[in-house]
Amino acid sequence: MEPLLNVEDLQVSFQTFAGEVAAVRGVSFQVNKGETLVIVGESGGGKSVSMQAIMGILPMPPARIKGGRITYKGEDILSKSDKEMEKYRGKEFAMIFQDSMTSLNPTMRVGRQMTEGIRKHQKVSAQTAKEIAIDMLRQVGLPNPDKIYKRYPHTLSGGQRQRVMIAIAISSKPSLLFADEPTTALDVTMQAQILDIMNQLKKDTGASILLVTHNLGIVAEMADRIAVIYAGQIVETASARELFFHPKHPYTWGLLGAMPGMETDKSTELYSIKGTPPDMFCPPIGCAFAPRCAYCMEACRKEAPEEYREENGHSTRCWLLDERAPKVEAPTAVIPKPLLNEEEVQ
Amino acid sequence: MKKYILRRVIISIVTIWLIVTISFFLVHVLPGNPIAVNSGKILSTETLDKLTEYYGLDRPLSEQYLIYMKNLLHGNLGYSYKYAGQTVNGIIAKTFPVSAQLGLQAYLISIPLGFLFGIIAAKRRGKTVDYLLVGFSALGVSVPVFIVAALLQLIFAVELKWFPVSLWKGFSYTILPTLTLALGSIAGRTRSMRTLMLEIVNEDYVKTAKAKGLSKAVIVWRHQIKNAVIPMIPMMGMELVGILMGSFVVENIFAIPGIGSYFVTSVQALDYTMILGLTVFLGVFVVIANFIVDIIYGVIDPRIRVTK
Amino acid sequence: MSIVTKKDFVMVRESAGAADSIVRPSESFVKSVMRKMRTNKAAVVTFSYIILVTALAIIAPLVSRYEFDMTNIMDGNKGPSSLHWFGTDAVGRDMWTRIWVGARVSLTIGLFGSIIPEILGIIIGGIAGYFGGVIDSVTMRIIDVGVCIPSLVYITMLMLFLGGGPVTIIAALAMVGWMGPARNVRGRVMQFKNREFVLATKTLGGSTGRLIFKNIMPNIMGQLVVNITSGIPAAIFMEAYLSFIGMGVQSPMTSWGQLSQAGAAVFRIYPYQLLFPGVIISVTILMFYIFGNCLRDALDPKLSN
Amino acid sequence: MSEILLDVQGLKKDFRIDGKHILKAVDDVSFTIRRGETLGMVGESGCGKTTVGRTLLRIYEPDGGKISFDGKDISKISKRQEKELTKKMQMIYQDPYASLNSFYTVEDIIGEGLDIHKLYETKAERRERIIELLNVVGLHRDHMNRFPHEFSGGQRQRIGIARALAVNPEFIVCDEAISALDVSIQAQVINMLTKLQKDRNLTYLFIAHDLSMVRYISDNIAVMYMGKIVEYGPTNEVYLHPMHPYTRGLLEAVPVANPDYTKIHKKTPMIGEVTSPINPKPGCRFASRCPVVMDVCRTTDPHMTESENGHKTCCHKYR
Repeated sequence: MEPLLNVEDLQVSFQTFAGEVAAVRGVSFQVNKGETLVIVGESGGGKSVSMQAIMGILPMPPARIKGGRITYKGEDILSKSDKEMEKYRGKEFAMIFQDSMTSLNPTMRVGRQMTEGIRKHQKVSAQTAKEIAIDMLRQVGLPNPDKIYKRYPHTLSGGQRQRVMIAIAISSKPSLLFADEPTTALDVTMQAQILDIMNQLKKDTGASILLVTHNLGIVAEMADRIAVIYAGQIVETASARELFFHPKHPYTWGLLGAMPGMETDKSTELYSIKGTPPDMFCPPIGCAFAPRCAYCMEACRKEAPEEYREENGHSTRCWLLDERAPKVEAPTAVIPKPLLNEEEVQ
Repeated sequence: MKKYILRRVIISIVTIWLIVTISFFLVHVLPGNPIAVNSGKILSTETLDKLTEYYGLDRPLSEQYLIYMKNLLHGNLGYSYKYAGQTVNGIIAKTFPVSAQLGLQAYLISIPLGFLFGIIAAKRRGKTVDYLLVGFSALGVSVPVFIVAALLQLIFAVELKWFPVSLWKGFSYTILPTLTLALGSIAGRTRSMRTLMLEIVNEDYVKTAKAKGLSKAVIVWRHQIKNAVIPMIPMMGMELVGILMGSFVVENIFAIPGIGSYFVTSVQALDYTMILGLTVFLGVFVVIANFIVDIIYGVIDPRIRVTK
Repeated sequence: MSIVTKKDFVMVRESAGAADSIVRPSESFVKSVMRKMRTNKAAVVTFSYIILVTALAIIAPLVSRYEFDMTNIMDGNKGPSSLHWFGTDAVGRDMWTRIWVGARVSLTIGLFGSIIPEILGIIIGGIAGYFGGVIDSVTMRIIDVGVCIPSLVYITMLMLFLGGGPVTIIAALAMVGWMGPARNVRGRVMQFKNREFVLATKTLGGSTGRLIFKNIMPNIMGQLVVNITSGIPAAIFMEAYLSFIGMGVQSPMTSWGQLSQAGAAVFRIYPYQLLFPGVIISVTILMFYIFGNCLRDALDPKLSN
Repeated sequence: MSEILLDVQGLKKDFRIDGKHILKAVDDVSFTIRRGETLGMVGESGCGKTTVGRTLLRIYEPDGGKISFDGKDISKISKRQEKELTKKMQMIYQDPYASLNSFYTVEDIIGEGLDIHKLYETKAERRERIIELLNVVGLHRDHMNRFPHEFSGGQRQRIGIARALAVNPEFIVCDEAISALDVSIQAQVINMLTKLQKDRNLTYLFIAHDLSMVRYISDNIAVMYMGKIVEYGPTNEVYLHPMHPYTRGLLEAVPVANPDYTKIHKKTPMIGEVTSPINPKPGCRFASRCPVVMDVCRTTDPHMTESENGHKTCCHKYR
């Protein structure tokens, strides 16, 4: 089956005063219909940039798409003009941003910010657009939607604003919803509410979600499939259970280990990755993770590893999977225990 | 909002009172008998005494101040020392319409042009048009108004003879002075608008608008321009002061019988009541204009309405 | 073809701290600003111009054959020549000498007319912002009202009271000009005094002096330097304006504004008498203006990298 | 059990807003920390946890209550005593970008505490101390002359730790010290903090909103809601047997990094949102969001009740 969105070898760089920075260095992934793909990684990993490149909302310049192919429903969207893309943005795919404070226009009422997209894509009257908008506000769980409709963004709380962002995004029933760290700016209880709404919407509309986050808890709660990104490259992709229970890449181990489980206490040291992510002005030769990797080999410093694919769709970019490499097991402490067996999952 | 307006009203009233008081006392503690200075003739002691009594200058300063304030509340600014028999009110009534026309014309040209140039420069950033407009605005804010006036006169009046060199006898006489006066504020506005527009392009809400699939033109109009114009509203009061000050020079050079040229001649002639009267009048005018600008700003920017 | 061979698959002993190494060269903020300014052509050109004008203002009158106030009626209104490079005025004074003497006055007014109000603003705004409370509210109310009084009023009154002249102009500029910087500095100080690095010094037991001068001030210095730089052309402009309407520097003392006023009166007959001072004022203001912009860009952390 | 190092009773801190509203940021908060232990303080933004930390370190003057440190009352002390106290009580800040002065070199940032308290005789000694501190936090002496903006977030946070350690404190407030860091870096910093605690017998007040890290590092936990502690007790007690409905909701809201967990536990997110405690009405502050609210909750303030093994909660359900 053709995936809904297919990204192949996407490369994005930024022109800066100090030279060119390669922010995304050959990212490939697919999003299938009705599934949630979560891209997980740390800041500066290139996850937001990839997403904005697909949406076509990267400011260019300074950004430049240097290569790659993006197809949506089989159509090459990178080669489309900005004008043609307007029909996709907001209609086919929509986006929820991280910071709802700055992402809403401060001098425009919530209602207007909603209806302008609705009227553009659904060609309806002002009155109908208003009805749709208020209905959307109700769907995202805002009390008194007709009052919120008339308010300005700064009079709303953070949680309310993020709901408005979601309402705007889903107002034209997109098939693919991008969410860029949608709950990072929120408190845990509010985060739980927002994630709940997103899952509910996915169920109701059958939309696919491409979610970017750094929080592995959110990954576990939302993901059908997961892509781990590091220094502008996807280093590991697998289905959610496969990735959590059988991780292959040392970076993934590090991410998993960094979250203390229920049982760990102070006497056992947390599994951590030493050092800091590479300076993207001069990424290291070879594997970008090598300088921080506890299992670094000569090979890792010489050349970037290929992707090793498995039958079940698990693919990993690491020399450790090479047949010539010594066999290394993931440290047991980092891997969460499955709570269900295969049949129960079905 | 009510509180915001009330606050502005109080500030404006205090300001006006301060302007009047400061000006009054500074003028009245100046050394020398203003009548002697102003008449230009050598007067007999008797006449001088009579005139001093006539103008009330023999009374204590505090009493003079009270009288002045009382007159002021009735809108009476007193008599000129220099132009015998003429009231300051009379001179303002005669000259202000001229200045108002000149200022208004300059204002009406500079607002749309400034915004337009700023938007064009920002949209064509790094292109030739941008460089030209940036160069123009840099020059516009650097070249003093009297040089601009002299150049325009030399080129369009003396050499090309398209417009009259000076005086104020009809619409064609107004064109060069209006242009001179407008140039500085067009340049300043172009610059601010360009900067603001370029800042706003990087705002997240512009990305949101783009993500909604809105067309470029809609994003620029609906999301960028309004947000760029709002912070420029409070500057309009400042600009008014700039135009006012520019008009002193321009009216002088083009020999226009406006309030500015009277002000300059009064200063040069040390006509104290005139200076005081005109200063108070212009000061109050600016304060009221600023008050109106503030209220407009409060109405247009929703963030002010709530926070203040 | 891969360059990796079998023998490359051995674990490497980690070198301590390699993961924490920093590849970029070290550079302080001040150094990086200097580097940006040095590599910016516009900044270099404008700065050279400013140095040149300042040098001429100091040297030219000293080495000139003429005194700036030496009249010679026989030589009145002569155009530029090898004897008088910029010609002479109506009473035969040498324009070249007068322009550079005028430059001394104008540049001095520019410099002090910009620095003094800024310093007043730092002191007043700094105190109001740091200590807050009643001091702050009182200061802010004064400024609220003060900025509403058009500068025109202060300046006219002060000129009448003290008489025209460089000192008066600077005094007038200081009277009007401190309020904007004070408000600005107050805002910055209030913003910085609750920044975590200032709190950190406070929790280390640092004195108020240390907090203000070592922590807060360096952080707002950049902005102040930019303000002063952009204040200089504004002050020069103001001098030219005041002298032009007869409220500024009075003859025989001279300044660029005074020269322009004299030139404007006769410019249809002797255009050079307005041209020389006019061009030099305009170019100088433009150069300061561009230099100020370069400086602001260099100091803007958003534009680095 | 070791002695009590910090004893806070009835701490209050109000802020005035617009001159007439009172924000009761910290309202009658009491807790104790024993030497060498960690108290984790959790709650959502605006609950007053940062204010508690800042009031302890005299960034804010307390409006009421008593703070005893090492047996001495420190709520009312002179400026000089306050300065002495800064050697014993330190803070690690949240934002690794805002917490270091960008005009200082790393050497001067770490050395600032040494300078203030004159903790060295010669320049060479100062240098030595700084190099030693850099080593403690895993940085190299070559880093000494660099400026903060050249470091990554995690490295900056370690510089902040070194700065706090410079004066040899006994007690450190970690104010959201890891919240702004990337996941992998958080673990680094946490490991460093636990190691330092062991080596130097440090006492921590660990303020955070990330419940999993707090659980890992803390011996006791205090849960704050709108300026009050609503639940307080030994970490495992609180996590395994939460009593207050807010604590339960909070714990349930934390996403668990195990994809099977969500499939088993169907959760119902807590409704509503946190508001600031401005002019609070009488009654329990959680009443409007509480799933098990009773009539009494809306009228009367609940009191702290203690059950066995030091587990306390402030809820009418447990009277």
